[in-house]
Amino acid sequence: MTDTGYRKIEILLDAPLVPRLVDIARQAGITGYTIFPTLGGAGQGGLWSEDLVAGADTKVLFWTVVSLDKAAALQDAVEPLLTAYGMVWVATAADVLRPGRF
Amino acid sequence: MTDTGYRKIEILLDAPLVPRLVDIARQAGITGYTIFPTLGGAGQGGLWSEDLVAGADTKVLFWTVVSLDKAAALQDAVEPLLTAYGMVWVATAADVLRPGRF
Amino acid sequence: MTDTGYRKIEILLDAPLVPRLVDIARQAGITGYTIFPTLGGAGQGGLWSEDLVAGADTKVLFWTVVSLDKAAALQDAVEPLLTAYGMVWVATAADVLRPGRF
Amino acid sequence: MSGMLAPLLSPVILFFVLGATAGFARSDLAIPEQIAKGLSLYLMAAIGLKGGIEVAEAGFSVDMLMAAIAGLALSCFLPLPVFWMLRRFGRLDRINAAAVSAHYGSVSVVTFVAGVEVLSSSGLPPQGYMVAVLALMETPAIVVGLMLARSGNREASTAGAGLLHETLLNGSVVLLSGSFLIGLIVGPEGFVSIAPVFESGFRGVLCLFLLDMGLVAARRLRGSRTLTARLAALAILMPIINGAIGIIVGTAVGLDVGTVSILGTLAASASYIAVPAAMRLALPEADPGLYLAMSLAVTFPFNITLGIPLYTLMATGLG
Amino acid sequence: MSGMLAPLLSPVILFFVLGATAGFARSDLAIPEQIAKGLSLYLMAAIGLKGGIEVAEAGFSVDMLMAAIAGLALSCFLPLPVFWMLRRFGRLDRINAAAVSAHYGSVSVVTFVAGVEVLSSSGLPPQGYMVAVLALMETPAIVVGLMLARSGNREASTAGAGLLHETLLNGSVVLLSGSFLIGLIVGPEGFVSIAPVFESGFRGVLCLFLLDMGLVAARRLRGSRTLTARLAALAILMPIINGAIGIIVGTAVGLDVGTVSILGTLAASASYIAVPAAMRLALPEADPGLYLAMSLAVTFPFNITLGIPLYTLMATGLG
Amino acid sequence: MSGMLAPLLSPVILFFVLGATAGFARSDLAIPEQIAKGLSLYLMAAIGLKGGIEVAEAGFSVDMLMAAIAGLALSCFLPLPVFWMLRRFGRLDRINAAAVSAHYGSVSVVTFVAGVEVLSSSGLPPQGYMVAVLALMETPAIVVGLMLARSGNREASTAGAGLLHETLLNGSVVLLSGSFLIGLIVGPEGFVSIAPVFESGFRGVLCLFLLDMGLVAARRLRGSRTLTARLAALAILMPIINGAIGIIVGTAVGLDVGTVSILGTLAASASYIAVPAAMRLALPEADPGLYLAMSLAVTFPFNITLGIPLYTLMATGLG
Ligand SMILES: Nc1ncnc2c1ncn2[C@@H]1O[C@H](COP(=O)(O)O)[C@@H](O)[C@H]1O
Ligand SMILES: Nc1ncnc2c1ncn2[C@@H]1O[C@H](COP(=O)(O)O)[C@@H](O)[C@H]1O
Ligand SMILES: Nc1ncnc2c1ncn2[C@@H]1O[C@H](COP(=O)(O)O)[C@@H](O)[C@H]1O
Ligand code: NA
Ligand code: NA
Ligand code: NA
Repeated sequence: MTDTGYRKIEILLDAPLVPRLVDIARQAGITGYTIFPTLGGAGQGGLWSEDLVAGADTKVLFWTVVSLDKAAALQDAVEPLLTAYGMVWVATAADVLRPGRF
Repeated sequence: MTDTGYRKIEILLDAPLVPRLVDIARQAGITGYTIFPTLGGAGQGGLWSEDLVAGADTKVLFWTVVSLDKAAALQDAVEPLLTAYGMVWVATAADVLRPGRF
Repeated sequence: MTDTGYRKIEILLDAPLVPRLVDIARQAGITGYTIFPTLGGAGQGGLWSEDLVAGADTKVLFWTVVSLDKAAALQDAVEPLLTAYGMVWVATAADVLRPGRF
Repeated sequence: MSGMLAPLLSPVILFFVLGATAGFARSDLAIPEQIAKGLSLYLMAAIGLKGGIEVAEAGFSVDMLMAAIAGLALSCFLPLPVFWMLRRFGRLDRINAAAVSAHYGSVSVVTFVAGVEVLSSSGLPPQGYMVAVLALMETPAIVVGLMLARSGNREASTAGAGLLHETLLNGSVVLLSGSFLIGLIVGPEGFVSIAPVFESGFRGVLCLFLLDMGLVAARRLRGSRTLTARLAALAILMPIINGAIGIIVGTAVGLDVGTVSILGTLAASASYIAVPAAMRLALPEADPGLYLAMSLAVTFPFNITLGIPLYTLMATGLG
Repeated sequence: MSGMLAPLLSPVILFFVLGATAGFARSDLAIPEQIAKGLSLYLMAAIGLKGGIEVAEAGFSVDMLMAAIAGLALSCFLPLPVFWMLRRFGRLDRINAAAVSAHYGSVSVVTFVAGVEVLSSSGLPPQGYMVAVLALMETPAIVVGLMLARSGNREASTAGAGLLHETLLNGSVVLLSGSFLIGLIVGPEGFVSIAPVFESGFRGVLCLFLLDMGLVAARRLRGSRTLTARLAALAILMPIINGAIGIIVGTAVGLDVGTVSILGTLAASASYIAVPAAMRLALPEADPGLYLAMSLAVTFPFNITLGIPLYTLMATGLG
Repeated sequence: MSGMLAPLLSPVILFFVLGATAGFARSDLAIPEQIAKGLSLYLMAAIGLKGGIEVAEAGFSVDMLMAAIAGLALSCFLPLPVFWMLRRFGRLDRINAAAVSAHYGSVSVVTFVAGVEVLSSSGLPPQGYMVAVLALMETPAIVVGLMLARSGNREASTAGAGLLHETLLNGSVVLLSGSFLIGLIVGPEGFVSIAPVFESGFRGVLCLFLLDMGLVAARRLRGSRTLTARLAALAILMPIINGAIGIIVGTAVGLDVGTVSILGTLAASASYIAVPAAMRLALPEADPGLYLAMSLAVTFPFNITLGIPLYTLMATGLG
């Protein structure tokens, strides 16, 4: 797999923070993304699982496929917030089709 | 990570189109796949989010782990349809266990 | 993408087996993970789709980002169980931020 | 006409207005997707049962046959003028015009339910067999729409047998007809023990469902990028024309005023569940954002508020 | 026997048939998973409450103790003949035979509910305490099944303490027994204010739930790859044998005909919720596709339609 | 006081206890998330409607205005002593203290509902307009909490206009006020046809919802890593103090005993839906595990069981 210059970036974050992240992504030139649900997990903050009552700490996955330069711009914008927002960031080299779109 | 010759292919598409994609994948020799739900997203077609009423433009993720040759066959079959079907295609190099299965 | 020494490991497995896998992961030094829901899929065991009644063969995705050594430890622990438990294992090279955490 | 508009202040419609208002104001109020799906299945089972029981009581009749034929004919032919208007005034290409016309030839279950509520509370209850007519009217327009898409264009994608199967065994058709049959079999006595759920609960559940429909319609309207002013105007004009045609046909075949009104309402209504899914499969090149915005975000709210009283008025005038 | 079969035309069973038909015809009708889960929780809370209130009214009795002992004994010993039949006629290996036998020793809540409905409408209402017996019968067979899996095979995987905890505090056991206790505490007066939900709504909700069960059973049957004709036949034969044993035991300890019938139904029924989850954990080598197909796709539909009338007939004959 | 504690044996509270017990025992009993969300939307629509209809019957009054002013004032000022206690005795940093104080200034809808149930069954039904007061009290404390976070700390993150919009158009505020308005418009006659769902069904649904609340509260308490003994004690002390303040204010402005009791209950209650979401957005540095554990896992169970009878007793003593 030659690096085609695209990245799939996955950011796990609390549901109420999604609009904030979408704004940040837009400023980094990213307009395409998809949100995935989760069922639960564990980390330093202990175990959690979906509960209705308080959606405040329900996690979702922000999933976006972008070119290298947008990936770098997003990383720069998101990095300072990672700890305060308790987000998990993962980037993977990805092959895309119709590359102009991303 | 040496390229072990496997790909994880993720295709985001509208839920009603899944049976069609499954057929295409079968013709490319792919019989194992998993479907994941999504919560919403944005792209050139604007923002969307799950709504019950019309599942017609609800997106799901078709997720399959395959050998390189099957990946190529799937890409050839899917590429001409990407635009008409509004799909997003992402392929990543992946390590698997029990490689004979894929 | 230079290999930064991290892996994103995704394991597809039956929901009732998750606590077992979490135990195994903990013994491999992994405490952070997230669980994602699925909608259905197909494999050698035929087609399946979520049904309420019996959650016994509902699949979920165990998703964890770890350093190379933890990835190896998890692989060693999980490999002998893969067939009996009917799990699918995928590992991808991944870039992370705040690497100390993983 | 003020009497006709009284239903606008019924809780059912007010919940729709509340949902639409919240949606426009970008409130984060949202009905969970599976709940909404569950409510809509409940509504279909309930109206199916109700229709079946009414027919079990009233027996079969020539009227019933006439209504079925009228409904089938409307579903087959209404797409044609709609297609023409969309091409000519709406400036849509062939594929999109065909996809939209299939929606307007088919019907909306919730519009039907709202219509029955309004008519019953105005003393004009339609016949129970209209549930069966509703089920009959869901699918023919899909086939006609596909034929329109293909006419003069051999390349338009086709789904063939798979689509036919999917359309005929569509969940809402199966549930409506199945519950109708169950109602027919068990009759009024068999219904007693399940009436607390399927009868007493009906209007309350409808309130919650329409709350969600208001939210969804408003979000669709706000989020649509391809809905032009012309198309929005057509999404109000077309139901009026289709409604009028339905009322004329219904009156011509000799149905009573309440039944004619609901036949008009069915003709005027546009599908936003079964047909979009079928079109996404059969005509993937067509824009789902467009046909959903027209049927769900414009025509549905229009019918539910002003349309139904209007069709009732027309039917009363003709009848 | 025609009177016995009359319940087959009740709306509850007809909705099951509708679901099964739609599932076989590959309709896309589907009840959202969480809704179905919600309905099943509701049904368990409702029958728990009902049983508790009936015991609060009737008081404790020797019969109750006898029924509990009979139920426990059945749950412990029924897996043994089942295991033997599966090994011998079903040609299953030890692990799979053990897993399946745990299912048949345990019980199905929905079969119980359907049985109570049928018996009550036939004038043979079982005692309220049978809800507690139902809860008692859910788990012992799991332990017996695991012992069968291990006998002669030291390597079979084991789950140990975790499994015991998981099994005893299984959601359905907790909800059934908890609601039963609440019913006991609040009694008939405390129940009045919640009766519209837990009593009047019961049969209607059961209809919707059985619609889903029909869909799921049909899909399981269609999708199964390991269900042989022999195993399918056993999945009908074993409930008949188990039912007969249950009825003999119940009659022997002196229970009334309605209560004996439901004890037979419990013995005949096979778990498809609690036990599959426990087996997946404790015996991951066993094939879930197989035990779910047998219990859910063959035995459950058989019991719900022909089985219950048959057990009632047997109990009446003996009683 | 034994009469006051009688409601502890109502089915509603017993289901909460069942849920909490199951949660502590690590049972896998769980209400699907979307079902729980659906139940909570139903409860809000139902109490909104009920309040609106009661006001439609009783008409507007000076009392209503006084209660509104009292509620607003409580929501604005209660965060101040709470903040001080959390800083001083709870040893929390500024940001976390501010976030928690916003929760205690705001209100819990389910605590309100449980309070109304208890008071009505004790012959002290509060006025219908208290639903509107409830909606008024949801949001001001959020703004006050943010001001506390910023005071002396320019760096605390801010959300600005977005947050204000999000807070005012928060789903529960919109649904409560919207249903209240619908109740006002349709009045008692318009309510008849939807009463089976929104009135008869109310207590039963509340049982199921509190079952889930018990499960969630127990899991939160078990899973919390940052809840110290001091903070847990404050999570019981603060509602008592806030409740007493609310009762004094309510009595001072001349409300009746039932209405004073519910005002005290509102003052004592802490938000666990709207405020956590707002705080996660506006003060992401604050620990959601902490504020949810305090409000949901300690204060809520305390209020629902011992708190409400206590506030009623205080109000009766003063009144
Ligand atoms: N290494 C990891 N891999 C996958 N998910 C993680 C990882 N670490 C944390 N998470 C997820 O992020 C959430 C918050 O993590 P933490 O901030 O460490 O409590 C956890 O509950 C998990 O869902
Ligand atoms: N770059 C991207 N990364 C992730 N998801 C995307 C991306 N672009 C589009 N999508 C998803 O695909 C859907 C349709 O995209 P579009 O056809 O551009 O409107 C969007 O609503 C997103 O859910
Ligand atoms: N190659 C694959 N890619 C993605 N998912 C797979 C693959 N193979 C199997 N699966 C998933 O794993 C489940 C069990 O597979 P199997 O054990 O082959 O029946 C299937 O139902 C799929 O959801
Ligand atoms: Na129409
Ligand atoms: Na049994
Ligand atoms: Na408060």
